[in-house]
Amino acid sequence: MTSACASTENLEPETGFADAIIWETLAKLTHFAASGEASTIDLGGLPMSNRDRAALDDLLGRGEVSATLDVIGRSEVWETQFAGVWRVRHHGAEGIATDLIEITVCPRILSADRRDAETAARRLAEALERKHGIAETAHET
Amino acid sequence: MDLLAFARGPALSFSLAIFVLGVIWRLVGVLALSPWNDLSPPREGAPPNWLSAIQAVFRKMIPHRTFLTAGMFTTANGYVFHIGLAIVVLLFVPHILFIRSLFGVSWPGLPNGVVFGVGALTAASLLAALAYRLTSPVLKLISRPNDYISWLLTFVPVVTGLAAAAHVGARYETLLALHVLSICAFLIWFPFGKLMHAFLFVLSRGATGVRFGHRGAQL
Amino acid sequence: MTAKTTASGVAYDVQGDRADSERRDAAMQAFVRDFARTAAIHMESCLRCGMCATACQFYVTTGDPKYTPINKLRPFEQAYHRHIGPFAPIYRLFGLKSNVSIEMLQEWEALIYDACSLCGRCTLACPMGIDISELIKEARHGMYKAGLVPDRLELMDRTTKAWGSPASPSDDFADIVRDTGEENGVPVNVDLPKADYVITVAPAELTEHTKALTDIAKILNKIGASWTYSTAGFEASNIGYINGDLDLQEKMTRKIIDNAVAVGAHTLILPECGHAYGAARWEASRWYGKKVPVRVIHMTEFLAEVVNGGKVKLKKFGETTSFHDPCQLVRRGGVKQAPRDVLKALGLELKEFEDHGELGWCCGGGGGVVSNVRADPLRFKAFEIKRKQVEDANTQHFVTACGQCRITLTLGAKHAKWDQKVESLLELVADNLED
Amino acid sequence: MKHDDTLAAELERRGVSRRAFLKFGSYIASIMALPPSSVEALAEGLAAARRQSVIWLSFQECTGCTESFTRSFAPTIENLIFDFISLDYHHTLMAVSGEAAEEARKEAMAANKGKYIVVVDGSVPIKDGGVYSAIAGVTNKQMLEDTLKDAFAVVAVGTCASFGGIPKANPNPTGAVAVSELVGGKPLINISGCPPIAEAMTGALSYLLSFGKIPELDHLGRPKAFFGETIHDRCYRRPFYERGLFADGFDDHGARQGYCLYKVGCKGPVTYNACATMKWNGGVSFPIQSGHGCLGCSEPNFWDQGGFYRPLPTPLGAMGPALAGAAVAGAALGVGAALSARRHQKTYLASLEKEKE
Repeated sequence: MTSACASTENLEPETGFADAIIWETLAKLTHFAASGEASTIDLGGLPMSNRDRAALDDLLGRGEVSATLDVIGRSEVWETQFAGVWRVRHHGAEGIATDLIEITVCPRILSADRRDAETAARRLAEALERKHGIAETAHET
Repeated sequence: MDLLAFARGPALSFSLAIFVLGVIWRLVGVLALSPWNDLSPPREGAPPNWLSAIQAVFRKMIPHRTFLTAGMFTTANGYVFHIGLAIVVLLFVPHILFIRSLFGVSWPGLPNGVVFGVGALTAASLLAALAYRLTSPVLKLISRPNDYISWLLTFVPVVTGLAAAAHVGARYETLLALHVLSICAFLIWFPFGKLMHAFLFVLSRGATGVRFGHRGAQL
Repeated sequence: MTAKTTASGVAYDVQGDRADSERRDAAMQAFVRDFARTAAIHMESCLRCGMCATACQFYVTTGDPKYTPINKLRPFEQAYHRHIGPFAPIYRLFGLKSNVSIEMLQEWEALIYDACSLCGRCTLACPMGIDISELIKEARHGMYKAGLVPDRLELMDRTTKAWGSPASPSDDFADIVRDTGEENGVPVNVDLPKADYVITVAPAELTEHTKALTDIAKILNKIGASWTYSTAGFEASNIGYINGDLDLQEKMTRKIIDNAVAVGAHTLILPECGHAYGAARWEASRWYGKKVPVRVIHMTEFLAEVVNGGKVKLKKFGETTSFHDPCQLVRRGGVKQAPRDVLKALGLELKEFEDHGELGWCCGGGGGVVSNVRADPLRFKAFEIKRKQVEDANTQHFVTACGQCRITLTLGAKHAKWDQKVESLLELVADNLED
Repeated sequence: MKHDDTLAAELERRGVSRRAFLKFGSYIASIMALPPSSVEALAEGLAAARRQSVIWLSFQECTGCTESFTRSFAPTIENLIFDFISLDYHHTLMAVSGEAAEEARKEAMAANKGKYIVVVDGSVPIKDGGVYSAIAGVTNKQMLEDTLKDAFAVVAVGTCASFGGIPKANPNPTGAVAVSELVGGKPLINISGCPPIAEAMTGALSYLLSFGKIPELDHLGRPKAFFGETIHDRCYRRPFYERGLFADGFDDHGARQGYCLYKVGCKGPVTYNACATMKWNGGVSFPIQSGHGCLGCSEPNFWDQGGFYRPLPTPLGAMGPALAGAAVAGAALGVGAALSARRHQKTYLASLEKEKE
């Protein structure tokens, strides 16, 4: 590897951000356990190197839940090995667009919206109608 | 960036020109005065004049012990801020780049942390020097506006430099511009005030060195 | 000649009957004339650090900041910046530096004459190497021109002009020498037309220390030298040099040099006097216009020469001594080793003061201070330093090589009711010649 | 049932859930450094907003800004914004041309009077009556003034529109000025950069849409969220700067080690932009990461700062001749002063001599 760019990649320094973020996570998690108050740490905008990010992923690990979303591009959500600590990562055109640590019961993005449910109910009814030829009104909500 | 461009551009060019003009004016103005040739025979074994002059320049770097007792603060503090200024001016990488752009020579610098530490110490030392000047009866009597102006114009670049480095007080480019402008003020004042001692000390010590060397006396 | 007081309560003497503006102008003219290259460099270089204060006996013993050496130069400095410095035309054009006022000169008279012995200790303390004492000596030229000199010094000036010496008329010189020779049983030579050595004297030798006249004669006779005293050129103390009277300085210098040349001497021996050494050894050529054709040496150098050269043998004391370094001879003259060699030859173990040699403290009487009665209180104060040094050394002898120092020290001791004898190096040698 | 023309309804019709707003909201909150608690407000605001009419005017420019803004057409989070706006006039992108295009602009202006946003890229020449750039016979200056009259807000995209940029570079032959000099009192957002970071544009527009107001701006009218900190402050090479480790060239040991580029002219310390954190091309890299110093392209007059490779602390302009001249003048003054002093001494001396006689 002789190209300047390649060697630069290799030498990306570890800045200590990962540790700092873990400390912050611990504080927020403790608070959440006591009060139930959810919070979020946004990893965007922090001048983290790829090595920092890898170190953070290593430390938090992966827990019981993981999900992939397909909403205007791909998103990944997984619970870390620490219950209540979630990673929410939205992918953009050519990389990570948003990278969050959410300390909560369940990240909001996983839950369905009732207004979407309303539309969904209508669509479901329409689907049924198409299948059975029977007009059945959806229950008013 | 406009203030910075002004500082780096016209202000710096103007003040450097004034600096050069003033320094040469003052040196030539003094050196072109008529000499008094000492025709008395030198002491037997007296060193040549040039050697006496050089010896005096170095000899005067450290005061005789007897004068140190009373002049300890002046001497020690003087050393602290002179060495501090030298380190900050000559070993801070941005300063080296500035010097390189003027003279084409450069050398390795020190890590910023070290330079900031030294800069802070220098500022403290300069404050101590001012406090001493304002409280010592001797210094109060003999000080002139020149001394206070020279002090201020030395202190301000140090402080603005530290502020710029630490990003406190204003946006970086503003602080940097103020730093450069304060140096412009320093440069403009330099030849006309006592800052000129940075050049004159060689002549002043050397002249006395020649006189004493000729007589075989110790300086 | 009148003693007056400035509005701020500073005493000063004034000579002659001239308008103040005329005095001021005369001072400025002389100031301006004096600034050659070295003086100008030094005028440019002061950092106002105050180190010189720590070197000055008048400041150290009084703690009064006005005695800070560089402060004594203020009028001189002002004249420099207004008239000579590289920015002088601008200062004058915009009136940035005012001319020196007569009041300032009056006020500075005492600082320049009473509170400076021209000892030059401040020069060694100055980190910029500014030769302050030389500048004060130059400032005296203007003060003299302005007629602002302590009356007693002016009296000596006038006496010298009239008599050729501040101590006694020239006409009496030969008699004094002969009388002393007879008194002490030493053959003396006066006014020989030709001689190898010409001996000169200072007022001390013609008043308090006449024995010195025969002491040197004894030594010269002993080595079989051809020597003489000359009425035409005997007075070496040169009050013009001290007062700032350049005309008199030139006249007195020429007198002794011309006489030595006329006598065909190869060596002119200066008396045990510090300022004589400064005036004749280092400044004579300035007035002579070329290299002085005679070797000019101090009495102490002569003693070292004969002792080190083995021309005389001395009896050994086997005792201890301390030595007061005369400023003009040692610090400003470079004659540090010679007196030490002579003391060693006398078998005197020298216990050096803590500050000695080029760092020695002045007796406090140099630069005319001892002759200027107005300065007595200040001088006695400064004497405290010397007394402490001598007491600390605690030796059997206390020797010096300058008649003026000796008088100052003796007077100081007397005033302090302190029983301390001050001995002359010349006398010790003369009294202890081995047969 | 009344036709719902909110953005939520529009996306819904295309089978996109409200998760998209939430996701987009968290994206905007992240890039604009808004508190995480504002994500829902943003999402709700956007969902409830109506499609925003945008009139895009291009003046003295190179189309780089448009390129930067529209660089990707994949259905991703970054360009969801295109679903939120109605680009009613953009002469590079629109299908129609000529009079029809100008007609479209006038129609949009009439239909959205007081509500449309004007986006400008390029500077405006005002010298000689603005003749140096005209579209359909109308000078840029005139078109800007006409369009601005009924606009809700103006967004100046790129350094040319924000500060005059390259057209304004010395000697500025066309008398180019920044949009800010011509907007009168209209709310203005400058998104500087050559080109600007697309996210900054997206963020600013989204903020405008969801909250109906202009985000917090710096003294140069730029959103603080993107222009609040210098490249240098956020640069991953900053530790090298602090430790005094620098590249002295582009192919030396320091360059290969990825040391700080300060000595080779990096303008990072005085350049306010988000390149170091947002990076370019979807977070792949940014100039410094690619081994080149920052040019300072998001700052006013960046073209005239003495050269891209000139280190920041060096003086601008040539010093040599000025200093040589000063030295000669100084020597002349010195000699003059000394001669005058000598003459002064002589005349004094003469008067002294006279006195003696």
